[in-house]
Amino acid sequence: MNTRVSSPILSMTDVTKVYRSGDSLLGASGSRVVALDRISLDINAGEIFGLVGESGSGKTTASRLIVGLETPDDGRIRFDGKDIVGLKGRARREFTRQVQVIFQDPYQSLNAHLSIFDAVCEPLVIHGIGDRASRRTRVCEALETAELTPPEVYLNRYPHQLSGGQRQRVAIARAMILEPRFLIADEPTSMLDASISFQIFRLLHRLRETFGVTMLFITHSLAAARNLCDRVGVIYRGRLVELGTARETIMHPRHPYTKALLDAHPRYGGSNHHGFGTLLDVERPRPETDHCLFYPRCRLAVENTCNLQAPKMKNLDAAHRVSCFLF
Amino acid sequence: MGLKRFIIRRLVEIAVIFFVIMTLLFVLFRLAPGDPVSRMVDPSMTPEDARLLMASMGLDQPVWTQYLYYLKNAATGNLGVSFHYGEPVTHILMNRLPNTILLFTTSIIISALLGVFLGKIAAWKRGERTDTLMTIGALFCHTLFLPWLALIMIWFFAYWVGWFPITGMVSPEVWIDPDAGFMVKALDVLHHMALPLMTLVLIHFGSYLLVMRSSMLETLKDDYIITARAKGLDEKTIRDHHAAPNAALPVVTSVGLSLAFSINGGALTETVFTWPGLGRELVFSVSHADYPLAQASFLLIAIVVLLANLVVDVLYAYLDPRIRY
Amino acid sequence: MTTALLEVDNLSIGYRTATGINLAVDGVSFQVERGGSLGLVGESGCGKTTIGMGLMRLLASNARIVSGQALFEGEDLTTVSEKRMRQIRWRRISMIFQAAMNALNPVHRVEDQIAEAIMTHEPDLSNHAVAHRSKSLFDLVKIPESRLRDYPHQFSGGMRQRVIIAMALACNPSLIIADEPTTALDVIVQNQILGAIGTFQKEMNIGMIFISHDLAVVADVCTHIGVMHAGSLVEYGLRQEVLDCPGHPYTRMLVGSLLTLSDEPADLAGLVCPTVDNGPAMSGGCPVQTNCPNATAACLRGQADWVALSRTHRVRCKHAGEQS
Amino acid sequence: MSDKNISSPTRGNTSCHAADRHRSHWVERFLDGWSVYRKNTIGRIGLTLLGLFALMALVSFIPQWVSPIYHPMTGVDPLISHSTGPSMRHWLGTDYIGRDIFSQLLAGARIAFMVGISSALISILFGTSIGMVAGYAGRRTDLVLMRLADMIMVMPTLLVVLILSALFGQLNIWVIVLVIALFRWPGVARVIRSQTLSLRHRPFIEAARVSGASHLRIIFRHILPNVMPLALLYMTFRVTSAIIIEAALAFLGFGDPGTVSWGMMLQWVWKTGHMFQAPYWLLPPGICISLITMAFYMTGRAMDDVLDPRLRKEETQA
Repeated sequence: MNTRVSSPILSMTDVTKVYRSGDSLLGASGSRVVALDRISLDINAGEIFGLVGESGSGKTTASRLIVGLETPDDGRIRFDGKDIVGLKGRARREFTRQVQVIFQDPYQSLNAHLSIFDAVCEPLVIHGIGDRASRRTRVCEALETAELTPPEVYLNRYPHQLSGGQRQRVAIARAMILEPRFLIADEPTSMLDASISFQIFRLLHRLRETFGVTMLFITHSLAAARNLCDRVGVIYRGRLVELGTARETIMHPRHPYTKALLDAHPRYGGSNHHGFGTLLDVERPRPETDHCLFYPRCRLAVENTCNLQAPKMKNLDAAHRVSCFLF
Repeated sequence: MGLKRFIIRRLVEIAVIFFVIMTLLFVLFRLAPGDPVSRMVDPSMTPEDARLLMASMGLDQPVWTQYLYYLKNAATGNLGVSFHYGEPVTHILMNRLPNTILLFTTSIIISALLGVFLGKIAAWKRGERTDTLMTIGALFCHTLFLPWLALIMIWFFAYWVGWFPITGMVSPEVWIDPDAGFMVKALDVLHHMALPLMTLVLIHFGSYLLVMRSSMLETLKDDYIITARAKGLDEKTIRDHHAAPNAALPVVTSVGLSLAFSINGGALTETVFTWPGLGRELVFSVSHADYPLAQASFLLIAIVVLLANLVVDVLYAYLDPRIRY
Repeated sequence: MTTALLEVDNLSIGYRTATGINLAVDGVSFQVERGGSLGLVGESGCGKTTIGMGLMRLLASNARIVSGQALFEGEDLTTVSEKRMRQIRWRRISMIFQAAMNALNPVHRVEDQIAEAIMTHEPDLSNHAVAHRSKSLFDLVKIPESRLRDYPHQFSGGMRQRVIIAMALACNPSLIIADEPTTALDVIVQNQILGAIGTFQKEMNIGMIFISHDLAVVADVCTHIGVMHAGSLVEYGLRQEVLDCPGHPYTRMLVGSLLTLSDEPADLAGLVCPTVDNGPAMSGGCPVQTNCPNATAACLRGQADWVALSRTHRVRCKHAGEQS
Repeated sequence: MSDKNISSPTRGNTSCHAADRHRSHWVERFLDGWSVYRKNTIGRIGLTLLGLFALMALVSFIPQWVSPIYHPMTGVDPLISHSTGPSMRHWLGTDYIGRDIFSQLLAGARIAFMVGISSALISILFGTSIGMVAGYAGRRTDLVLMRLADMIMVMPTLLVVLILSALFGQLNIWVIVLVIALFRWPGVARVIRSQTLSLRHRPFIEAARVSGASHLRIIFRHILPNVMPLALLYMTFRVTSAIIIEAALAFLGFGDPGTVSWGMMLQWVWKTGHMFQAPYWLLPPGICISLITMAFYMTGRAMDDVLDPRLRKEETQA
């Protein structure tokens, strides 16, 4: 099923993003936070790529960079082979038709003052697509795509009249109305109850099957990534530590951090220790020099190696890559 | 960043703001209709004195040079000579400054403390009679028109009942009396201060009460209040030890934000009660076309407000452990 | 059965609204053994938090216990005096709050907040003894003593949760109510916190009610599971029983939507999953009825009675007997 | 209107439909808010008082139309040359040169509304646009605008107007209105800015940006409707401060000499030394100023109570 081999639709090369805080008119004395550190990855057309990481790991930053809500400090992002950093005017509008985002919080992703019709229709208005009648048809179609049926019921409602799951579906309809080729789902279910999350996963899965839309699925849940994604990348404090097919990476992880994540994953019935045990009880101090970011917490760390330089990505096989000195 | 660095940075900012205000004043001064020389030089001076004064202010020079003179003079504390008093304005104002600070700080501290205390009780008794009475009372006092209240206070307490002197800050007979000790003099000042102070407190405590009340109601919804209850603490401890300190923080902010408003009120109060402060001097000088005095008192008041703001910020940082500049 | 630490019987809690009393908790019964742990699972708004607050008598002012009793060490928590209740709070029953919550007062040092709890209930203790106890509590939850003098905002989310756990253990309670203690924490930290809670609970033989929306988490730490829906307990039993052979359609749905890690991904497209995304059930009937794939006309008429599936496992569904 | 009719999807004219729906959304929100507001005692008192004052302002033209001796400024009663108490001829008495206090009081209501509302409108306009621009643009723009706001905010407006009249002589009432407005926007701007800041990174704004919406579209279609209620709320507070500043200025003798405001009346009673002798002259203008500020303030507070739960609801649903 997952044998689509194609050229990357999106590729990030050495993308770095640093946030600075505390700017002021009288001398800047802020701190620097490296949100993304030389991230390189390719996402192939038609796949669902999962980016897995804890909060603050930079996974959301990655999505914001791709859609142009932020600009990277270094590195290149290419969509369809074309550089998309700093796109302006016409080129940017053309790009925005092809890439859309579904945000985490359905309670805040809709303007309380716009009806569902206006919210879903807005992209058409912005891009000047269709006349009033055809827009209405397209909005209805989009709502149906998001499994909000019958769509007419929803058109004149306002967000506060809908449940969280319904709002998230409206957000999906809004994102799909331009028929994008690439969809970013940024933790679309972390605010929703379990059964509704499940339905949203199923909807995303169906969108890929039906429309062939490529997806970047951002999540903190290994289980969600395992069940929805074709390939996953694991990100830790802004660096990509492991990359491979969902099955290999999650079921047979290599990087100590991925193993720690798997150790921590709740498993009912049995004990939750699967015995990788890669996490230290007491953290080591953070080295001054460039180092493997997981070094302070890593039981397997090699002194004088891991604390002195950052590991590079190594290919384990054609599909599986890991950034660790142990390999 | 340490508190010391924060204060230094703020002082630099204050200096910058002050510089901007000075420059604006200068620009307005030049823009205003009429002859700038006549505005700075007392017409009753002898021609010789007037020429000397003009030279010292650079008024016979081109605009840019005048501006530089103006800055230099301001830096050395030379802001001209008052027409009315015939003295350098800095002398006069340095005399007035302590009076203003005395009335201003006392009134702010008393009204903030009163507001916090009553607001706490009002919020705690939310919806009860006490709360309703306090809220409406606070709203009422807060919206009274200050000069009018001052007149009514004088009319009632000074004229009708006769408890307090009508105007001024001191009674000459007390201060001339060589036998009067410090206590007697202090009591005399207090006696004079009672009415203006009461007026200011009446006007200001209401808004602090309302801020404290709503902030306290907000705080009571906070999670750590549930923790405190779950810990089995009694209600009084929860109110005074857990809710009130947090709820009082916005009051500090509100004191800072209302400083400009308070100084307006201060000027009005000083004028009505003829309290010899900066505000009264400003009003007085404007109505007597004494521009050097008006300008200097305005600048001095601006400095007082800016510094008071800094004090409030530092106080806030001291009270809220989450803020360490 | 009489050895239970806490016995809740037919507890109902209602909120006053403009239209009358709105039951948030409707006739809930369960027991917690000394040293046992009960997980209450349900989706947001199902009344699970209200139960915890109700047992502590910390309900919002517009809510009150309508009926039922909660026998805790021989005392009925629903009727004891407010004064007695204050003594019970924290000394006998303490709470662990949601990690994302501001459960610690931001303007006091954590040391003082822990000491306050101890001193309220053991006023005779010397300052020295209190300080000593605080230190040993910090040792227990593996935070360096030096951090006792810090303010809450200086701790990370996981550390703050450890402080709250330390505080919950301060007076050696016999029951702990943990309300979503790991929500909003990252997986690794969540795992550590769950481990810590589980260890203390077992070692100190403390009874625990663990409230969570996440079945996977509850399954990790609890010996018993109670499933709640719309204010009612719909299934109650030992962990294995509830997870391995769920009797109630709602529980089946919850278990079914639990994504697991396995070599083959779940068949997302194939799995049938009843929607629970819609409005409230009709009054009077089974609370699940509008979303239930098995609902019949009978389900509209009044709530089902309990059906015992085993000695420890019971389900509240009219069709419970019909399923295998 | 057609809002409830959600089950009739086949409406002929969608454009007209969209317009209807849009209006009815705001109407609905208004009615919604009104139904909460009506239950608020403070709000009801405030609105009633405002109604009374509005009535006063409206009828203020009548006395001078009845007889020129009732003209608030120039109408001197030929029979009276000093301050007299209330009588049938002069309901509230006359001032020291025989002008009718009651008609002055009515005229004062007109001036108060005029000063308050026009100055509040201007400062809200400034404050809202500057606040939105600062909050949305961020970075340097924000920093510069907010420093400017801070600077103006610490300036005591009354004293600024005083120093201006020291320079420029007596100020026209409209100049006073403008100056008050120019010095009272920073508070509004700060509030609107922080609201905009909290909106700026809301997903619905970012979704619009991702869809390629222009900055103007985002500001007007997405941010403005969300900050509007707050701006309206602040308007009531600005009205009160404008009225107070104008009155204080007039009281000190620096008002527009061509207008009869309540502050002016107080100045006359104070400066002519009638305050101990003529309570009928001292009390009405002071009560009026206090009451009208109280009325606006109460209206604002009640609006705050209406808006607050809703704003908070939107906040806490996260």
